[in-house]
Formats: sequence, structure tokens, C-alpha cells
Amino acid sequence: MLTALILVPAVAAVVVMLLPSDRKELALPVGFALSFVPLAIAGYLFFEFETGVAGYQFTQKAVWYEPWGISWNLGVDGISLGLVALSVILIPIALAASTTITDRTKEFVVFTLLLEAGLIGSFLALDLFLFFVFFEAVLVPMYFIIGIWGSERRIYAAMKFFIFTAFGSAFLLASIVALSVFHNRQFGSPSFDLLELMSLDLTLDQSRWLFAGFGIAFAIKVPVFPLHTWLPDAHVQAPTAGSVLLAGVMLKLGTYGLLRFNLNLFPQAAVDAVPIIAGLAVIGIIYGAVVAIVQPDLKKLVAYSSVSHLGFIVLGTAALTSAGFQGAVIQNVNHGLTTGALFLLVGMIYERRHTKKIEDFGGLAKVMPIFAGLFLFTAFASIGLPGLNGFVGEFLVLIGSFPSIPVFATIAAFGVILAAIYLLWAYERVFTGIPDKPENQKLTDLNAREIGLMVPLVVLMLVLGLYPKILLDRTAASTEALLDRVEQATTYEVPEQGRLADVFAGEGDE
Amino acid sequence: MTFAQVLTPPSVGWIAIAPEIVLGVGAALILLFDVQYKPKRTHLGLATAAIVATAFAFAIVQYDRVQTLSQATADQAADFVATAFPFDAMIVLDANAVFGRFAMLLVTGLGLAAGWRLFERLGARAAEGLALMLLSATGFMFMASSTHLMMVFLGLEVGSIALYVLAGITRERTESDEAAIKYFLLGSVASAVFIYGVALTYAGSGSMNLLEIQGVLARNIFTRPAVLLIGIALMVVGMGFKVSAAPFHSWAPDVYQGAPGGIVGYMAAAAKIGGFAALIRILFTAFPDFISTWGPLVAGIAALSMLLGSTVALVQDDIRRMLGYSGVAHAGFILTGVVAGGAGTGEVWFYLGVYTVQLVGAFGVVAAVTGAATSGAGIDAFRGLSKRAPFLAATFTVLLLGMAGLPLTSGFVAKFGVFTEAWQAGYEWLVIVAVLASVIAFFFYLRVIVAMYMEEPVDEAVAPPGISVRASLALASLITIVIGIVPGPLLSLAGEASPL
Amino acid sequence: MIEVTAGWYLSLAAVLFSIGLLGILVRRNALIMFMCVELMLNAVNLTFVAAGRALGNLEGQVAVFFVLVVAAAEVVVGLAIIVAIFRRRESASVDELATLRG
Amino acid sequence: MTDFVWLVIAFPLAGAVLLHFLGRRLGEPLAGIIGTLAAAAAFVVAFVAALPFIVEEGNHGETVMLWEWMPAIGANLEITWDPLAAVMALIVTGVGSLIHLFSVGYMHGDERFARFFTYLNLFLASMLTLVLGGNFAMVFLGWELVGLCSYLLISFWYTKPSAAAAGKKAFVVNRIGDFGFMVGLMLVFTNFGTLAFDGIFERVPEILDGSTATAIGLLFLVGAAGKSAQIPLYVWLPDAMEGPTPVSALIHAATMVTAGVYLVARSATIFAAGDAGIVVAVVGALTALWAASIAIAQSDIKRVLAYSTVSQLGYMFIAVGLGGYIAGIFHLMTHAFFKALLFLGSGSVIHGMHEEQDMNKMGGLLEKMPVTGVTMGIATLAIAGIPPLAGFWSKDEILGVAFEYGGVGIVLWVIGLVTALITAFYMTRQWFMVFTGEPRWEEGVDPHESPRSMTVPLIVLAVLSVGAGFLNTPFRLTLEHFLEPSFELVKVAHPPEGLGMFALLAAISVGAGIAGAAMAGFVYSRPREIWERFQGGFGGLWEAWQAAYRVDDLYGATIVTPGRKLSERMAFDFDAGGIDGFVNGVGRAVRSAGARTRVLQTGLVRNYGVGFVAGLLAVVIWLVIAGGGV
Repeated sequence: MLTALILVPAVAAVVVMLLPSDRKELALPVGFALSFVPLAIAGYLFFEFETGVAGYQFTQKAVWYEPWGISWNLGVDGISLGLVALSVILIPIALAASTTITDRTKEFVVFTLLLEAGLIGSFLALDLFLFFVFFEAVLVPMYFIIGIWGSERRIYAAMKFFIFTAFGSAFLLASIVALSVFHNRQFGSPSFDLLELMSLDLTLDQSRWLFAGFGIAFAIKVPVFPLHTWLPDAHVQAPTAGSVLLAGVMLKLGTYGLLRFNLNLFPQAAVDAVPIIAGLAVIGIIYGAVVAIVQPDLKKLVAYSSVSHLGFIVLGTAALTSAGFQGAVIQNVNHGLTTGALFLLVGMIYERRHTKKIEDFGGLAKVMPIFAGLFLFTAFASIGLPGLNGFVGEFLVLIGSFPSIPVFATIAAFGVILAAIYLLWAYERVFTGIPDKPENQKLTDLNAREIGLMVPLVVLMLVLGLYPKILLDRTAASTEALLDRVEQATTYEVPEQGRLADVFAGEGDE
Repeated sequence: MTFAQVLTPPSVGWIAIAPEIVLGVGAALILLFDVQYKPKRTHLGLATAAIVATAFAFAIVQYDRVQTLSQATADQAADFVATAFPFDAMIVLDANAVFGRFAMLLVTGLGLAAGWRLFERLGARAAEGLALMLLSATGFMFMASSTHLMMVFLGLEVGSIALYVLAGITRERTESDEAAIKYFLLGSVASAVFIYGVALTYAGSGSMNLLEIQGVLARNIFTRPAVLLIGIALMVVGMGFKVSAAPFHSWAPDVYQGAPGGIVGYMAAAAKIGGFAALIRILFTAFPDFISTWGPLVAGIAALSMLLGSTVALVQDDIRRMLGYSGVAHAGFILTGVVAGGAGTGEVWFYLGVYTVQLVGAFGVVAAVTGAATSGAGIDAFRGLSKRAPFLAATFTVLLLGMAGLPLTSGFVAKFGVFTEAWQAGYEWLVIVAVLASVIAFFFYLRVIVAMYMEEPVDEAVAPPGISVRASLALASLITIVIGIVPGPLLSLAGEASPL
Repeated sequence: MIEVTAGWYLSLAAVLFSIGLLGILVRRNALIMFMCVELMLNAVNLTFVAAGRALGNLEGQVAVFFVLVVAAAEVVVGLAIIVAIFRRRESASVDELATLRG
Repeated sequence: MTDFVWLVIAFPLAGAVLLHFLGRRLGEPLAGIIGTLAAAAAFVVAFVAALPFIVEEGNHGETVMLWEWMPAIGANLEITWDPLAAVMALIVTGVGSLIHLFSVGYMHGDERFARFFTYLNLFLASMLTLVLGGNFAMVFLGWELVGLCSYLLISFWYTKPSAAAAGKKAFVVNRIGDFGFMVGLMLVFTNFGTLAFDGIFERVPEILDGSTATAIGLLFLVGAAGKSAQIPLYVWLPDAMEGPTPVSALIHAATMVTAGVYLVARSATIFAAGDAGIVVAVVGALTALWAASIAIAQSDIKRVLAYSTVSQLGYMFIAVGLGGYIAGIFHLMTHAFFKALLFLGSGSVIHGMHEEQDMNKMGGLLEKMPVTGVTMGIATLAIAGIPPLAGFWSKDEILGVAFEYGGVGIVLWVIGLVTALITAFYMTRQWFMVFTGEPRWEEGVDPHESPRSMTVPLIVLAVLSVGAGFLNTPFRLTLEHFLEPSFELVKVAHPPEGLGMFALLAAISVGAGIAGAAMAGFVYSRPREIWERFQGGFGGLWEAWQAAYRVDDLYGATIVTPGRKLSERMAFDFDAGGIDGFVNGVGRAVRSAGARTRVLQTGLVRNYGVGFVAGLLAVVIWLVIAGGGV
């Protein structure tokens, strides 16, 4: 099942590649149609997923190369489930949003589908070698997407994106190598199996170094301040679909990695590093927001807002409490939806006006009321308005991190003010007032296709905002297990209110 | 001992050098045939391919023999020694040697196909070129299959001298003969250094047979092994030159750039295979007990090669020079596996195998784009290649990504293997250097991809590559991807290839 | 009376080798440089002979023949290349060969 | 029993959804009618659901679970239906329905007529979520949603840049308050492990120590100050007058801005456990006086009311801060009536005067708009605290509570009195400026009375402004008994016992009110020159009031401008130059290292030889030394 989830997009990519080259116009519809297969599979997974089970489900394991101890080892748990779902949802949307790509359409669809396979693979891999393979492999399609279909400085941005991220992966690679060597020394055979590696007996120094190695890779991917500067460039230059997938899913590899690997593998080091991680997360939250306020380019603004929002996820991870973890996990999904939607919207206006500069707009609400409404809705979801999805994650993170790291949580809460400032100020400048520029007066509102793109996102934002249980139920057991792992392997004691066991025990009114 | 006995060679031995014989005799036949009948060049090419294929078939037979030998029981010990060490133990028939032949023959076949256009251009000299190619392959294969230092030297010289000539075979081009003379002068100095190292080793240990040296060293404790150490140092330097490890790399970029485009891939790959085959056999078989001495040395060379190769490749505007420097870096990566000693043989061979295939393929693309008989290949010629020649651009991309070591290519598995071995051997710092160097390396590989896919095309049309070129490039790319996804079989095969 | 042991020969060989190596570095005529290589090879031969004699085994002596043959082969190829260069440029100075660089 | 209470929220929500998708098609006035009906339906449901509290003494109400939201932190969508919630719900839906009705007339002809009702209905739903929420998270949900609606409605006429800016300002300033609220919630969660009321209020004594309770209280105060426009966060409310007048009436007078008061009352147990209450009261008192003084000199009809609202909210804060929760809620209720009336009245005036808001250009409107004039007059008397109108009873109760508190309370009582005097002054001033004297209308303006749909709500509200006070007189404490179950856990502060004391205090405050009103009446019933002479008598003070003490400029100079500067510095210097510069610098450094090393490759064989030999020597020496060769 999980194997199929990875292979189907890959096969779909091959199918699209094999389409006759004189029928260029077929690529996009075919790719779009095929991208529903993984969506269906993931949907099945999502609803078949057993809540309340902490371990990995739907696991599949096939030996890849025995002497190295590598295997095709897949599984999904509450932490990765949402991300898989997010990926399969955003891919069709990203494809459908790319009708304006007329140059080398086929390649574009192929790369997008390959990207999907890679992303899903990263989230499902339980073997570190396999994880790294996917983790690094996704760079290539994204590199091409930015580099070929981006705007003016696309090459610079693509290069920076690739090299910067690869720089982080280098440390990840070295650390993975080290882990397998340690396993070899302790148990006589190398292994990359996450579960087996968790039983390694590492000295504190070792685990700190390895934590740092993993940490840098993921921190760059997230990105955590001060390793974030590739992100604005990449986003600004990337085509709409690229931005959507980059912000929506790809950045989550970093936050996911922190949760999945850093905490599981090096719990003591993680506990010791909490002030550093939380500190950087909080700096990111505030810094990203402050910098976002004055950005003259809409996409850049959204990009910096990502830096800020992802800080919350990292903070939730560093909180080492149930609510914090849950918040982090669900915020992963939420941020993907809202920021993905924002990038889609910016893309729609860019296609009409060929500019993303805030100052070029003004009074758009008058000429494009539907667009304005959707933008405002999404902006509020991003600001963290309760009732919409953004709130649930951020609130859980804040509430969850207060018991363990109150100072950081308090400063982070400040970020919610700034979020309102930068998004609403941008909204004010773009949409309100009278449309006095002649180019803006002729703009047409969204067409049915564009509205159709937004509808699923809007619906999900509402559903996850009001009924996050659908996700929370599935994550709870896994986050609890993670917390158990951290608590048992370290000197760390979860603060009294950091657990939610009793809340779940009292749950009976279903 | 009667005269007859002396004349009768040990009957078991021939199979151990059958591929070399096939290639050597084949080379001679091609020359003779050409003189006598002036056949079509296509026929010559097919004949050469057939020779290589025959040699490959013998190598497979050898592999089978080695398999049987490895299961030999104690009472077959005498038989085993006779079979495994024919020719008075000058030659060894082991998995290491066989794997070296596989790699060498594969590279020769690919190189022949990918550079075919060069042989067409050479006109009357095509047969010479082909014969030289076969001869150099013979020499380098001997380097892999001998346990005697003198034999190694002979192999080295047979291979190298043939390469000197090949580098200058398009003598009407000034770059070509400049490359040849540089290669020749520096190469012969390196050979002299190597053989001096052999002499000193002989002086220090009393033998030139690697197994005997190992035995001597194991039985005796040297209080002042200076002569022996200098000998080892000189041999390492000599081989370091062949594999273009820094600081003995300076010939490589110049020769890669100046030599005829059609053959340079083969030249680079063959020298690497020969050099590494001999290096690991010398170090692992004769001096495993000195690993704590030569290990750090090799590590130092590796680190220097990786850093220097990557950084200087960064600023190259000529693809062939860039590949030259990247070759320096790759020498460093492979040496990263060498520091692990015998345990790392499999990973080193794996790396060598996949890298040389990529190398030949990459140079094949370069030759297809900028011409097989030319020197140099400015990056401008690659602008917008994806639109002008999508197939070439796609294969080049795969090969470059493979060299860069991106996952799902063989290059990644190879890097992963040597890194693991180095870490296992305690060279953590070297692994860190290596991963950082590979990040730098990403940059210049990607730069080519940028030119091909993201920049506006230049007007020059690219002549559609011939069938042999396309086949070889497709094969090289396919190998890169398939091995990247299913590395197991090749890894196991390489894993068996530790020297006896 | 100083006894001339193998060490002396080895040292002489080392000196010869070094002279050859130095020659490579300081001479610019390709032909002379090539002769320096020959000198180095002869130093090697001396080492082999001396070592073989000291060790009392024939291998060293035999090795010399191989080295000589190889040297001869190198001469053939080397001279051919040098002649080709000379024909084109009317000079055998390697300092004029620097189109390939960087 | 009251399971159906979710309908209170559901009706307006359904209305909002319906109008959102079909509003344009329904058109005017159908969309408005549907919106009004949704509000009225909610009122009816609320009323029915509140009946048990009236019938049964001491009914605590119950918590109705809707569905799970964030169970990890005890935050589900659940309704706490108790007397306090019921009172709030009734006020919100009652006043809300009237204002909906009023809007049908007021928004006549607006091209986004239906959209307006969508937002109004959404607001009602949100506000009801706030007051009915059974846990702090749900309160916060409503809290933010009303902020959203406020934003949407203030900038309803978004093509006016000032309206758009005002909406944003309101939201952002509110967010500052929310920050405090949120941190307070974190502290609550850290101590209680849940945000559900059921798990908090009863356990306050056993869990919270005094200082934590104070801290939570103060943080809640920050939130409340934001929402209820108290010092120092009140600056958004006057600007919020950019919105349509019914919005000002509903959101910025009657309901949303009282959320802070509601929050303090709801969290009474927490405030009772610490010392934050007195801070609340002091902030309230200062705000009351401060805003009242600004209101004196305003000439915009709505701004007067805006500052008046700020001031009256300060009153409520005094009450709830000192523990007079019932007094606070009582004033909240009466204020909702008369302030809504005042706003609607002013809306009616503005409507009749063709969108004119400057009182200097009004005058003599009583004849033209008798209903508006009379009803506004009633409201003015009510807010001035003239017995037996509603304002008298509730304001007096608050002053009584302050007086009874003693100590600081006496100071607050004095401030309250002064404020009462000022309030009477500026409200009377307003009435006279608008409705009496010579017409000072601009040319072409032809004032007319508003249509029936607008005057009916005015009349209803006028009746309520007169009668609502009797709900809780010292003679008959109906409201108090009704609310008591909600405040069982705390000791509610009361005015001094005994009718004598009541009469004394009442006399003083009524005296103050009459004095203020009389003074204003004396000046402003006369021609304009007299006013100006009177105003000139205050000198610079009057100008300071007129300019609202220039607080906006102060904030601009100390926070907004430096903040923007900082942001620019960070974005363009530090981020683009510093961090990214460093990143690119690393790239350049590697490149230049390559370029430098490249020079070594001279192309000269002999140089290569040197490199080779150097390497050779290095290798030999290293190996010999490392191997112990010498």
C-alpha cells in the first residue's frame, strides 16, 4: 500500500514522459488525472488508519542490500500521516494551477510527479538510508522547477536553494553514516532501521554531535533563523506550483525530520538543546514577521511569513509536551494549506498583472471581490484566527510550550500580533482604497478553475479549524509515544501539564 | 630440470591471463589486418568490439573459476595455489583481478562506442588508435592482476605509453601534442618514481612479490624501516599520479582538455582503474600491517584532492577541464575508501566501477556536442542543449548527477560506501571534509545543467549522435540509475573483490 | 680502509635519482628533461643491482633488464612526440607549451 | 434540558452562511429581513432557554458539549449556559435584532447591502460564541471572531482609505490585547491542565496562589483592555467610527467592546484569588476620566459617542475590578440600551443630514426629526444618570460599590463622580448642538426624519433606556437574584446597605449629573459665539481635548515609526545584507579560493614538476617520520 503510494506518482511521471511529444497539451490533464490515484490511496490510508495506535502502521519492509543493513522500510504514524495527506492534496492543485506553463509542459508535469514521489517517500521512510535518498532526491525536481520555469533570477535562486540545502544534507549524510557505524560496532552489523538505531547506546558527546548533524540539515530545510535566506529567493523566483509545493510540503521535511529523527534518536541531546532550538524558533517567529512587514514583494512577504510560522512548529517540537507536539504536527499541515493557498493567490494575480509588487496594486477588492475575499480568508487563517486552521496549531504550540519553556512561549505569542500587522497591512495596500491605476481597473475576477483550486483548500482550512479532531485523533497516540520515548531515555521530566493522557482517558462522548 | 620441463609452461596458467592475451593479440591483429587489407573503419570497429567482447567472455570464465576456487577445501590447497598464482606467482587469479578486468573491459567497450566518431576522423590512423586502446587496456589489466611489483610496473608502462600516444594522436592539433608531451614527461617521471619505489622496497624487504613482502614484514620487526617507507611513499606517489590525486594531478586537466575528445573519457577512466587496482593491491596485500602509517598519508592526499579538485573545478569554463578537476576530487573520494584498508575494497571497486562508467559517458556527451577530434569544450557550447539535443542533455544530466552523488544514482551509493568505510576506520574528519567537498562539487555539476536547461540556446546545431554513441550513452545513464536503485548485485560482486 | 657496502651504492643511486629529478625541474628542453628521466631510471637500475647483490638474490639483477626495456620503449614514444612538437614549433622548449592551463 | 441552546449561535451563523452565498440574489430588502429574522430567532431561543433560570431559583445552568476541538488542552466546542451567559446572550441578541432592523433602513441603497448583513449575522454568531463558550479557548475563538467582524465592518467601505486603515488598526491593537489574553491562557493551562471552565473555576482556591492569580488577572486585563478599549489600548475605538453607524452601535458600543467586562466577570474567581482586580478598577477609572475629558471637545457626533463609550466601559471596569460583578453587568446592560440608542440616533441624524457628522453643521434638528430628537434626549438623560432612567440605577450601583470598597475605592468614587459630571456635560452639549439652535446646515442639505424601520428600534431602545433600570433597583434586585448562581464562588461587592446611604450617594451623583447637564444646557442652548467664548476659556486644555491629547501621534512617534524603521533595517540591511551577504560571501570565498588555486596551474610542465616533487618530498618525509623510519 505505502509502496504503491510512492510508486504510483513515479510511474505516472513515466507515463507522462512517454506521451507523444507532438501532443504537448495532453501532459497536464493526464498528469492531473493521474495525481488523483495517490490521492485516493492516501485517502484510503487516512480513513483506515487506526487511531490510538502509537506504532507505525501499514509497514512494509524489504531488504535492499543486506550487508549494509539497508532496507525498503516504510510505515506511517500519526506524525507523518497528515503530511502524506497534505502532499497528495497539494499536488493536483499545484498541477491545476499551472495551466499558464506552456514551455516544456511535459517536463514540468514529470518533475512535479517525481517530486510527489520523493516527498511521500521521505515521509514514509523508516530506514535512514532510504529517508536520505528521498530527502536529497526531492531537491532535483524542485531545482528544475525553479530553474526552468521561474522568473528572472531563477537560476540564482535555484542554485542557492540546491547548494544551501545540500550543504545541510551533507551533515545529515555524515551523521547517518556515523550511526550505522556505531550500530555496526555495537551489534556487529550496520543498520539504518530507525527502530533499531533507537536502541543504540551513544555517549552524550556522540549523540550531541549527531544531533547537531541532523539538526543542521533539518534547520536549513525548515528553515530556522539564521539559515533561512535561501527561502525568500527560492519562493520569489519559483513558479506558483513550485512555491506552493516548496512552502506547502517541502519545508515540512525539516520540521518532520526534527520530530521524527532528532527526538527519537538523540533524546538526551534534544533535551539539552531545548534552549537553543526554542531560542532559534522564537527568533525565527519574531524575526520572520518583522522582516515580512516591510517586504515590497507579495511573495517575499509570504515567504518570510513562512519563516515565522515554521518557527511555531519548531517551538512546539522543542516544547517536549503533548500539546506542543500535537501543535507542531498539525501546524505542519495547516501551514501547508494556508501558505500554499496564499502562494496560489499571489500566483493568480501575478498571471494577470505580471507583477508581485505591493505598490503596483491598490483597490483590487473593487474589481476582484472574490479574489479579495479568498485572500482575506486565507490571510486570516494564516494570522491564526480561531475557527480556522492556523489557530489550532499555533494555539496548541503556545499552550503546550508554556509549561516547559514559558519565556519562549511568551515571546512567541508576540508573533501573533506581528502576523496581523504584516498581512493586514499588505491586504490594505493591495485591496482597499480606490483602484486608481488603469492596469488594475481592467482586471478580471477569478474564473471557475481558479475558484475550484481554492475551494478544497478553503474547505480544509475550515474543517481543520473547527474539527481538527480528524487529525488530532490520529496524531495523539504517536505524539504520546514520542514523549514517552524522550522521557524514558533522558533525565527530562514532562511537566505536570505537559501530558494529555487524562484528557484522553476522559473521552467518552462519541 | 630438463630443457623440456623448462619449456613446458604450467598448463593451468593461461586462463589467468586469457583476457590480456586476447586484447594484446587482438591489437596486433588489427594492426596487421589494417596494413594488409585496408578494411573499412566500421569493420575495424566491429572487430575491436568483438575482441573486447571475447576478452569479457574470458573474464566471466575467470570469475567462474574464482568462485570455484573460493570454495576449495584444504586438501585442494596445492591445486589452489597453482591455479590462483600461476606464472611463479607473478600473476594472481582472484576476484580483485577479475573485477578489475570487468571494469576495464566495460570502460573500453563504452569508450570505443562513445568515441567512435574520433576513429572515423582519424582516417588511416584508426587502426593505430584502436590497437593502442586495446594495448593500454591490456597493460592496466595487468596492473590489476599481478602480485609482483615488476609485473605491475610493466603493466603500468604498457598502459601509460599507449595513452601518451593516444593523447597526441590528433597531432595536427597543437593542443593535442601539447597534451601528449606534458603527459609523457610527467608520466615518465612518475613511472621512474614508482619503479624507484619498487627498487627501494625490494632493497628493504628482499622481494618484489607482494605476498612474500607481506610475509617478510609479518615475520620481522624493522627497527629502522626508512628504506622501506620511502619505497612505499614513492609507490604511492607513482600511483597517485596515475589516478590524478592532488598534488600529483596537474597533468590531468591539461590532458583532459587537450587530448582528442573521443578518447579522453577512456583515457581518464582506464588510468584510474589501473592506478587504483595497483594501489590497493600493493597497500592491502603487501603492507596491511603498515596501515597506521600509510592510512593518514592516504587520508591527507584524499582530503587535499577533494578540496582542491572541487574548488578549482568551480571556476572552470571548459567542461573538459572541469571534468578533469572533478576527476581529482573523485580520486580523493575513492582514496577515502582506501584508508579503510582491506575492508573497504568492495566499496572502492564499486566506486571505481560506477564512476568510470559515468566518466566515459560524460566525455562521450562532450565529444558528441563539441566534436570527437577536438580539444576543449567551452560551457557556452552547452547552452540550451536541452532544446537542441534533448537526448544528450538528459543523459549528461543523469551522468553529472551521478558524479555529484545524488541519491538514486550509482554515485550516491558509491559515496555512501566509501564514507561508511572511512568512518568505520576512524577517519571521521575525512568524511566531514568529503561531504563538504561534495557540496562544493554540486555547484559545478549543476552549472552545466543550468546551461543546458535554463539558459537560452546558442544557434549552433548539434549533429545527431550515431547509433553507437547513443547506445553507449544510454547504457552509461541506465547503469547509473539502475545501480543507484538496485546497488545490491554490484555491491556484492565488488565486495568479493578483495585481493588475496 | 672504508668498506664499500651496499649502502654506498644505494646512496649513490639516490643522489643520481635526485639529480635526475632536479634536472626535470630546471631544464626546459624537452629532450634534456627526457634524458634526466633516463638518468633516474638508471639510478633505479643501480639500486636494483646493489640490492640484489646485497640480498644475494637474482631478482634485482633480472629487474634491470625489464627496466632497460621499458626505458627503451619510452624513448621510442618520447622521441616521436618530441619530434612532432619540434616539427611544428621549431623548438623543443617546454616553456612555450602553455596553451592548456588554469 | 437546554440542549437546544446551540441554536442561539446557529441561527445567526446560518443566516451569515445563507446570506454569504445567496445574499446578492436575495437582494434588498430581503437579505436584511432574513438577517434580522436570524437575529430575532436567536433572541427567542435565548429567551426560552433562559426561562428555567427565572423559574428556578439557584439554577446553575449546564454545559452543553457540541464536539471536540482541541481535547488535548480541554478546549472543545461547548456551551456553558448559565445566568451570566443568558443575560449576555439576551442583550446581544436583543440589541442586535433591533440594530439589524435599523440597518435595513440605514443601509438602503448600498451596493453591498447583503454583505453587510452577512457580516452582522456573523458578528452575532461570534459574539454569542464568546459569551456562551464553555472554555477559555472557545471564548478566545469568539473573542477573535468578533475582532474579525469588527475589522470587516469597520472597513466595510474599504474604498475609503481611512476606513481600511481604521479596520486594520482595530484588529492590530486588539491583537496586542490578545497577546496578553493568550499568555494568560497559557498560564491558566499550565496551572490547571485544561482550559475548560468546569476544570478551572472550582479549583482556583486549591491550585492558584495569590501571585499567579494576580498574574493571570493582569494578563487578562491586557486582553480586556484591548477589546474594551481601555488605557492604553483604547485608540482604535474612535477610529472605528469609520464603519457604518449601526456597526458602531452594535459592536463598538453595545456588545463587542463589553467583552472585556464579560471576561473579568466570567473569571471572577481568578480575580478574587489575586490582587489584579484593583488594577482593573484603577485602569477603568483612569480611562473613564481620560476619555470623558476628550469627549468634551469633540465635534464629530460619533466621536463624542465613541469616547463616551470608552469612558462608560471604564465605569464597568471599576465595577468588576472591585468585585461588583453584578453592578458591572447591570451597567453593561443599561449602557447597551442607551448607547445603542445614542448611536442609532446619531445614525439617524447622519442619515437625515446626508452623511454629515460634524455637529457644528447641525442644529435645530428637533423639528425636522422629532422621533430621533426625543429618543436621543431620553438616552442623554439616561447616560447622564438622571433618575429614574436606566443609567441612574446602574451607574449609582457602581459608584456605591466603589464607595463601599473604601480606601482607594473612595478615590475611584470621586473620579467616577467627576466623570459623571463630565459625561452629563458633553452629552447634553451634544444634544443641544444637534437638535436646538439655529440650523447651521450646509447648503443643499434637507434633513428629514428616518423611515419607520429606523425609528421603531429607536423607540424600543428608548423604552428600554427608561425602564431597564428597574430590573435592579435597591428596592428590587431582580437581576442580582438572576445572576447570583453564576457568582456563587466569589463574594460579590455591593453598594452600601440601607436606603439612607443609597439616597445620600444618589443625591451626590445626581447632583453631579444635573450640574454637568445644566452647565452644558446653559452654554449650548445659546448661539455659537457663546460656546466659543466658553470653549476659549479653557485655553490650551480645550485644544488638547479636541486633539485627544495627541495620543495617536505619540504612539506613532514612539512605536509605529520606529517599528517600521526597525523592520526596514532588519529586512534590507540585516537580512539581505548581513545574513544573506554572509551566505553569498561564503559562496564567493569558495569560488575565489578556486580562482586563486587555479593560478598554480600555469600550463608549464616544469611548474607542474615542482608541484609534483614538492608533494613527493612531503609524502616521503611524512611517511618516514610517521613510520618511525629515522
